[in-house]
Amino acid sequence: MSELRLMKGNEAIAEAAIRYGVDGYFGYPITPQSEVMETLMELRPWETTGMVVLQAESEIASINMMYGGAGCGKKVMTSSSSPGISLMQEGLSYLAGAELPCVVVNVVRGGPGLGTIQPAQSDYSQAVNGGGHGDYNLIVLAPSSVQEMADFVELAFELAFKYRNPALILSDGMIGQMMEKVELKAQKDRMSDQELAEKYPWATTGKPSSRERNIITSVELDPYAFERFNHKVQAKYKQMHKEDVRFEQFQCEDAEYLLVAYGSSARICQKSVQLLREKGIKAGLLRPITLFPFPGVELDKLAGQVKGMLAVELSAGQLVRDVRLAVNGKVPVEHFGRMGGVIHSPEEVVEALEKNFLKG
Amino acid sequence: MSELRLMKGNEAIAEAAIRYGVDGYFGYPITPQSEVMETLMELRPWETTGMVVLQAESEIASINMMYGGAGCGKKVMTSSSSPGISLMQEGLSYLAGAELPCVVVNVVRGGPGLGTIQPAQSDYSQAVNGGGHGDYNLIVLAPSSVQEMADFVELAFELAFKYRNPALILSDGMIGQMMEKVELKAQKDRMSDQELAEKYPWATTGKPSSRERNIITSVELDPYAFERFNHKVQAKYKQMHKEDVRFEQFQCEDAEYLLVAYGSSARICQKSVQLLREKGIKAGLLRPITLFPFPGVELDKLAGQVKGMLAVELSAGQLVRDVRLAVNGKVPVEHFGRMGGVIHSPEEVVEALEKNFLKG
Amino acid sequence: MNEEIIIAGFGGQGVLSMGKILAYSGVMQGMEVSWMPSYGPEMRGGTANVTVILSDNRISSPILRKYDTAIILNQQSMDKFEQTVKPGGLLVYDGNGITRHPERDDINIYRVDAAEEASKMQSAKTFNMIVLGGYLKINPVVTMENVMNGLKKSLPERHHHLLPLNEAAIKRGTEIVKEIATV
Amino acid sequence: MNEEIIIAGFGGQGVLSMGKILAYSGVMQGMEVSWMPSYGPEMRGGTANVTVILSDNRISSPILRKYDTAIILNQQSMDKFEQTVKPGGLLVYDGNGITRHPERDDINIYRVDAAEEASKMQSAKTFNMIVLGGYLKINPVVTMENVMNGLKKSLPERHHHLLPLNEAAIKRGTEIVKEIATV
Amino acid sequence: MALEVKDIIKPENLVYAKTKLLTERMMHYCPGCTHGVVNKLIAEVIDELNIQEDTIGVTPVGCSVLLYNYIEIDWHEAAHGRAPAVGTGIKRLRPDKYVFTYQGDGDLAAIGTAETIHACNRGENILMVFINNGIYGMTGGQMAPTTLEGMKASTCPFGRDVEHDGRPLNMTSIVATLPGTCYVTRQAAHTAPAVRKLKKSLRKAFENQKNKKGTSFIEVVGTCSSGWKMNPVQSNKWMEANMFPIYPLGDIKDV
Amino acid sequence: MALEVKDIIKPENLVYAKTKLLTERMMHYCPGCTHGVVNKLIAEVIDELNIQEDTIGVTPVGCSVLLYNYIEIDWHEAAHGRAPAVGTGIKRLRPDKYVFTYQGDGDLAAIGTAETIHACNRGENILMVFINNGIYGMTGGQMAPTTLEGMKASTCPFGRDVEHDGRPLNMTSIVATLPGTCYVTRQAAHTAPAVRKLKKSLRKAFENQKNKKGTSFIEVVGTCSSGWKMNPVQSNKWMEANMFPIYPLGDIKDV
Amino acid sequence: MAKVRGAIVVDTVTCKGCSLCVESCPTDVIRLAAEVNAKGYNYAYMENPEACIGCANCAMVCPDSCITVYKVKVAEAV
Amino acid sequence: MAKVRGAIVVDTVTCKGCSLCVESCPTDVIRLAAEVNAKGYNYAYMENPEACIGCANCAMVCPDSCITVYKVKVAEAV
Ligand SMILES: Cc1ncc(C[n+]2csc(CCOP(=O)(O)OP(=O)(O)O)c2C)c(N)n1
Ligand SMILES: Cc1ncc(C[n+]2csc(CCOP(=O)(O)OP(=O)(O)O)c2C)c(N)n1
Ligand code: SF4
Ligand code: SF4
Ligand code: SF4
Ligand code: SF4
Ligand code: SF4
Ligand code: SF4
Ligand SMILES: [Mg+2]
Ligand SMILES: [Mg+2]
Repeated sequence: MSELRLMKGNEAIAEAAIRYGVDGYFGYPITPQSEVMETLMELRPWETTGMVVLQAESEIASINMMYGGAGCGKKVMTSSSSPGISLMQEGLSYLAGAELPCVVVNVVRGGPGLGTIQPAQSDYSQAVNGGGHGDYNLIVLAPSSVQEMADFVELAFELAFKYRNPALILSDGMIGQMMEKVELKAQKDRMSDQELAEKYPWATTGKPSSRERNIITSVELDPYAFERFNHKVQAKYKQMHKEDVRFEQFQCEDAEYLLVAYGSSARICQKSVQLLREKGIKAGLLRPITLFPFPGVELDKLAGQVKGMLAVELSAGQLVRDVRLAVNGKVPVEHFGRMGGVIHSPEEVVEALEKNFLKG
Repeated sequence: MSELRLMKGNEAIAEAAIRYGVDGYFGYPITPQSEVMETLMELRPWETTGMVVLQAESEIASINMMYGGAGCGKKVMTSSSSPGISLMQEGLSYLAGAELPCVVVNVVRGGPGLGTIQPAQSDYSQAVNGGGHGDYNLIVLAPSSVQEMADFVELAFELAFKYRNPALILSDGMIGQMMEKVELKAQKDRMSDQELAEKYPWATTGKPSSRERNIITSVELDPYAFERFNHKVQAKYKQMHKEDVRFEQFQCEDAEYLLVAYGSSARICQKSVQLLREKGIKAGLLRPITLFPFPGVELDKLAGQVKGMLAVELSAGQLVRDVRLAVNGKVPVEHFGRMGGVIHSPEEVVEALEKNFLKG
Repeated sequence: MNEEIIIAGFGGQGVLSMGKILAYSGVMQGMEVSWMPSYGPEMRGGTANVTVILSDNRISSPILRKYDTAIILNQQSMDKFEQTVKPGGLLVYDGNGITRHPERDDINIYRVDAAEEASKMQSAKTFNMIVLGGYLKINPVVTMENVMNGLKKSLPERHHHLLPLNEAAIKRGTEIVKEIATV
Repeated sequence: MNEEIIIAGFGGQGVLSMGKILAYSGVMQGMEVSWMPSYGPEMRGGTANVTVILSDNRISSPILRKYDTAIILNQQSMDKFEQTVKPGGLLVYDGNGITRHPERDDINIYRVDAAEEASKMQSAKTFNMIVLGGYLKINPVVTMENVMNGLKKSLPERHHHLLPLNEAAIKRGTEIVKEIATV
Repeated sequence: MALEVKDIIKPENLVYAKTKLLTERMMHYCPGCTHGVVNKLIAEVIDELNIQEDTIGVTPVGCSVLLYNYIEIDWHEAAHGRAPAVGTGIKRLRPDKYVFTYQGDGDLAAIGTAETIHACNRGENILMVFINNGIYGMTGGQMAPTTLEGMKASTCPFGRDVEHDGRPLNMTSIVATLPGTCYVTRQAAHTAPAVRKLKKSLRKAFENQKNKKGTSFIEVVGTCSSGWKMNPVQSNKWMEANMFPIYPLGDIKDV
Repeated sequence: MALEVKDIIKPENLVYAKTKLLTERMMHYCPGCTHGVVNKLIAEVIDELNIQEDTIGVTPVGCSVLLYNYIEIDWHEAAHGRAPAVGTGIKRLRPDKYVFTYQGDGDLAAIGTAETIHACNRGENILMVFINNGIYGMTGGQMAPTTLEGMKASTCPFGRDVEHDGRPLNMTSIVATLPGTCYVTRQAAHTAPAVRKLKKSLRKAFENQKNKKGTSFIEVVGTCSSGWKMNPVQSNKWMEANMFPIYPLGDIKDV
Repeated sequence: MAKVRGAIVVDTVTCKGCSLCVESCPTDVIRLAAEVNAKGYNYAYMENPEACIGCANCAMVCPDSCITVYKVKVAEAV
Repeated sequence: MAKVRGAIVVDTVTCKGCSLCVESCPTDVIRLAAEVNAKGYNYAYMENPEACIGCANCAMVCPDSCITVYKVKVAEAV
């Protein structure tokens, strides 16, 4: 039975995780996401669904506990914020290298360094293009509301297991800390160990005589074999781009100018589109929901229609690179962003668009 | 007095560091770069130049020891390989956030995960676009010979101190492990503490009554102040792009097709250019030496001249993104790369170019 | 309907929960709502604030720089937020500890001396509900019925016996709020 | 001049240092050189190999798939590298422990039984120098003078008293190398 | 005739004033926080030893992250848990300086465990100050490695369950076993006598550093009234009753 | 008349053979490496306890990284130093399985210090096997935290200088002080009696796990002939003479 | 016989009203004010100034270094 | 009184010639061969087969599990 509640994005993630039947959560406190673990500890799911919740000694321990749980075929997740996610980069590369599904939440704050605890979107490149070493990508989902914080837990796990690849929910301090109403789904059962063994034949369950031993590993010392592995992984990414790109369009049908923004920035841009339309400027918004796989094809289509695109993000310019790569010079792509925890207003976006495309 | 020697790239780095007057090295063993620290320990520079060499308990400890040393205005460096560099991402973000100059060497091996210890170039995106959290960049230099391994130690420090920004030397297992002849420069003196205090007024030296206290930090809780900081950092990056882009051109004058490659891959491509020219195909090679700042302007110029570009790298396609962004659709940019520790032959590059641009 | 409110005061004055009750009341009334607190260690300093938006439409940014209404509960917050009220907007404040009263002449200013009243009622915890009552009197964005529903939803079950006390405090607030200036 | 050589055998046979001496000899002769070892824990398995390139021109890749010359010192390396010699190229091997001798008929094959000779000379350490002598006899890419200079450069000072012994070993290699097949 | 207060308050009668090494900046800590007391004592000791120009401090990530705003010396703000590594980097390159780190229990005993142990094991010639308030103050009161059995925190709202989370970790007794440490002590800062003792320990630690004796390690058992959800006075009482039995005060090692 | 060898070599006379839990894969270790012996013993114990289907192992980064190629059970290969965290993740989610980690001294006592201490402190109900050969074998013989004073390694080619690098770190005695460990022992594997004892310890550790007693921690003092630059026989002698005094064999804790 | 008299000055702007000084005073000199300062804290003040012996206990435990202490020796008033 | 006779079989393909078995044998049964196997190792073999008592010490210490041990009780040849 679903339920309507007012809650923080961070709380919604925790509630949704329990209801979806997540098996384990490992985490370490950091602002602005500590409510995820706090909510779980308050709700004590180990007494109801059997979900394990453990406070690890660090983010590095968290991500490696994830590696243990995920290798067993369990649905495991962690959450952190920017500096903590940086510490997980080796672990994420290992998870990708061992083809393990799992979900990591980054409630982004402003960097670099210890920086600020206010919202930012400056971890886009890390999330999307390569924080850790080696040729791999995470599946990256960008929620823009508390409802999506809840909903994307399920979506992230579904994609992670479909592709045997870690998924990252790229949120930020605004979405994590704000309360909105959210409809929580009904409780699902966790998967039994038996069902798991059938559905995920790669998982370590203890080796029965009926199968070869399962080995969760990312080592391959033979370069040719390792290159084959890499090709296989790249093929997965191709498939993702075919089958699992998600985005939302807002007033794009007749748009002459396109805002491209995700997450919290996209919420604000929606208002900017309204304001622009009130001024008689035909603006639209494309909001990538999957940042990887990126909706490049869609943007390329829109490039044939619009006169210019403005990538709006709470950073110095990271998303804008993917937008430019997608349209490959077909239309001018400009960037607008605030940094350091400052949130742009809808009006600033309007101004930026006008300045870039309509004046001089 | 300079000296001609036959040595490994890793050894050359160590020798050059001592001769340039580096103050401290902190590191943790990992193949294929352990010779850097081993050479230093063998040479015992603490008895000659006074350089400190310490084996840390981990890469995380290394990068944070760097943070300590660099904050004192000292010339400190570390080296590692891919998984170890992933562990340094938080620390690198802090170093960038505290505007500390230092030099990190990544002798790249194939990933993701533990992967292989054979050479690869699959950490390009991590190095150039954002391994750690927040809007920052490293200065990235890509040596393609043992000589450059030695020479870029100095160059990296000069740039790092010019901009008060960490610099990364992006090498790989091939350059690190191979021996070539190398001309080592004469020994320089290390900077005295007094000279240091004058030249680097930001460094912690113990607070004399003559100045305000120096604080090495990356925290700024006020978003507007932190945004100003971020703008300042972005301005440095702009300046780098104006003043410190470095690249090498090889037979580009009349080139109709351009190979773009760095480091070990660029060596191989040089041979490919010869082979292509022997076949009557006017090929050239642009080798970025600074990967950040990237020689995008130069590529854009060449885009007006050539019919196509092929980015050649030991990865699934990372450098190619920067090439595409630079030419912004003016010419087709294709990618060729081997992965997992496999090194492409010059002939394979020739084939790839022909296949992409000359057949069908 | 679109009402953008900042509530600001000392930590411990119940700023955040007041905002939450208001937001929940909005939910009960079928509105879109957002509640966005100041967060992190700057709260150590002893101040807290929360932005609440109640709207008939999807809400874009929950973080704002200008507000329709500011509910201000100490001097620091007065200094910080008085200028952020939109012209023609509303400022409600508690006079306790205020050394510099609001000076704007382009907004509506009301005062509700809830601290005084709470100590009279011998129930410091009802302070924020008195303020809420005062605000709702001036700007009844939600019905009292929905406020009570919202209150119920945002209080844990074990505190439901306090509902009558809170209701009384809200009522009291509607009674003691006084106009200082209107435009 | 461009000579691309693979030297392969057991770890402990001095494969890497033989390559280094050859490369240093090239440096002494003013050539461009590269030396690229197999590295990492696969060496645990007990095999080692090194690619040496001597050239008049700048060297592109130090890692190759085909070689002008293969110097092969055990059966495993024979299995792995025999087919990598370019047609018309050279294969030099030590017969000790070889169970399957080279079979190619499009390359030049020489044998230098250095292990046997070293044990005769009662100096196992000179094994690799004997092999080197054998190779240089067939393909004198560097002069003996430069080899000795290279040897000096690559040995630490404290081992310089071994130079005469090594020189003798190289000489011995030039004497005992025998042709098996030529094209 | 009774002396008037204004007659007592004269410069010549001054017996205690805020040390000049403390800046004018008002500390951001909650009322009654132990950090404030220890920050002040460090400033006093540096002042008294007259080593201001020769001291470099390292702050952690934790409530004391901004400690650098309060004492008039040079500072490094280290990443969470890494202060011992940062301190090592500083000291190795500036062995002529006094170097100290200042860390909370989350910082030093959770994420920074490896750095703590290895700096102490190498015997880095520095002072490490360890504020054990049994909780993650800065992030809002989560369980720390040192949180007591049954003690409530936001990530153990029903009290620390040792079956689930293990028992409180005693880092100080671990580092005392390491040959690199020369002086390991556990102190408090809640009463005047405790403050006097702690100050003595701090002075001794700086002197050890002068004498190149190795790592000095001072744990201060403290309170976090915000995290503990008690007022400062209650917190001190609770600390005496509950923390001291598990973390008994006194010198553990002094060589 | 003397019995012929071929008359003895008959199935009915078999007293010792490679356990069927070991795969056909030839081990990649250098001749005489302790890893080989311990790998085998673990296989034997799992076989004898008949828990193959219920055991999940965790290999480290170190020479034993490929241990998963040798024993016929399910495996996770962990990142360098993180095996205790990986083991925690497995055990918490599969408390019905036997979980053990296997780590070298670089892995467990350097980069993995925090994970080791916290898994033991939480009392994770797992077995941790710790191969202390005093060196980083896999990467070519660098100094480890456990390298002895004066002992040579590629990053201390003139011998470990305790002034510079600190004294050898005794992780086993540290974890023995933690309340989460139930069984802590130090063993060797160089002689038949040592092997027998070690096997007993391993068996006991798995039984502890069955009885949910907490963390069992078994250090095996071993050799690395490649890193030490001695042959295997010399290595064993050197180990007895030099390692055993610093890392004395025997049970340290058994509750 | 000489008696000791002390006095303290509390910086009421920075005082956070934590009461630790109140607790630490051996002679019960200090109280918290009913009024709050600009930060909203009930600051400390000398309620029984005559009792102060200038021992500085209060100042020593004050986390915010708000207390300055003065002390004089006076002839005992017989 | 029964005497014990043993015998071992060494897998000479996988033997790495480490000599640990040689050292561990109480009755000095084992030696390393002069020849090497395909991996280049001087493998172990029974040099004094009569002396073997089947104690399995050699097998126990063998890192590469190359040794299989057999044992019989035989009547003492008086
Ligand atoms: C890598 C990283 N992880 C987590 C955090 C969040 N964080 C900040 S302070 C802190 C712990 C503070 O507790 P403690 O060290 O005990 O200091 P206290 O605030 O109690 O003085 C944490 C987890 C961070 N800033 N960086
Ligand atoms: C993050 C990271 N750092 C460093 C390494 C390199 N590395 C591989 S194994 C190893 C240490 C091996 O030593 P030990 O743990 O003692 O195991 P041994 O080989 O001696 O059995 C190191 C440093 C790595 N793979 N990953
Ligand atoms: S949260 Fe706790 S530790 Fe932090 S300042 Fe407040 S009382 Fe002190
Ligand atoms: S290097 Fe050392 S630890 Fe590694 S396999 Fe060889 S002997 Fe064993
Ligand atoms: S101890 Fe200091 S801050 Fe606390 S009440 Fe007394 S004077 Fe005020
Ligand atoms: S100086 Fe001593 S007696 Fe006077 S107020 Fe302070 S604590 Fe009390
Ligand atoms: S112990 Fe095993 S590997 Fe070593 S020599 Fe004996 S049989 Fe061979
Ligand atoms: S079984 Fe015993 S006696 Fe026989 S060879 Fe082995 S160790 Fe020697
Ligand atoms: Mg704490
Ligand atoms: Mg080891």
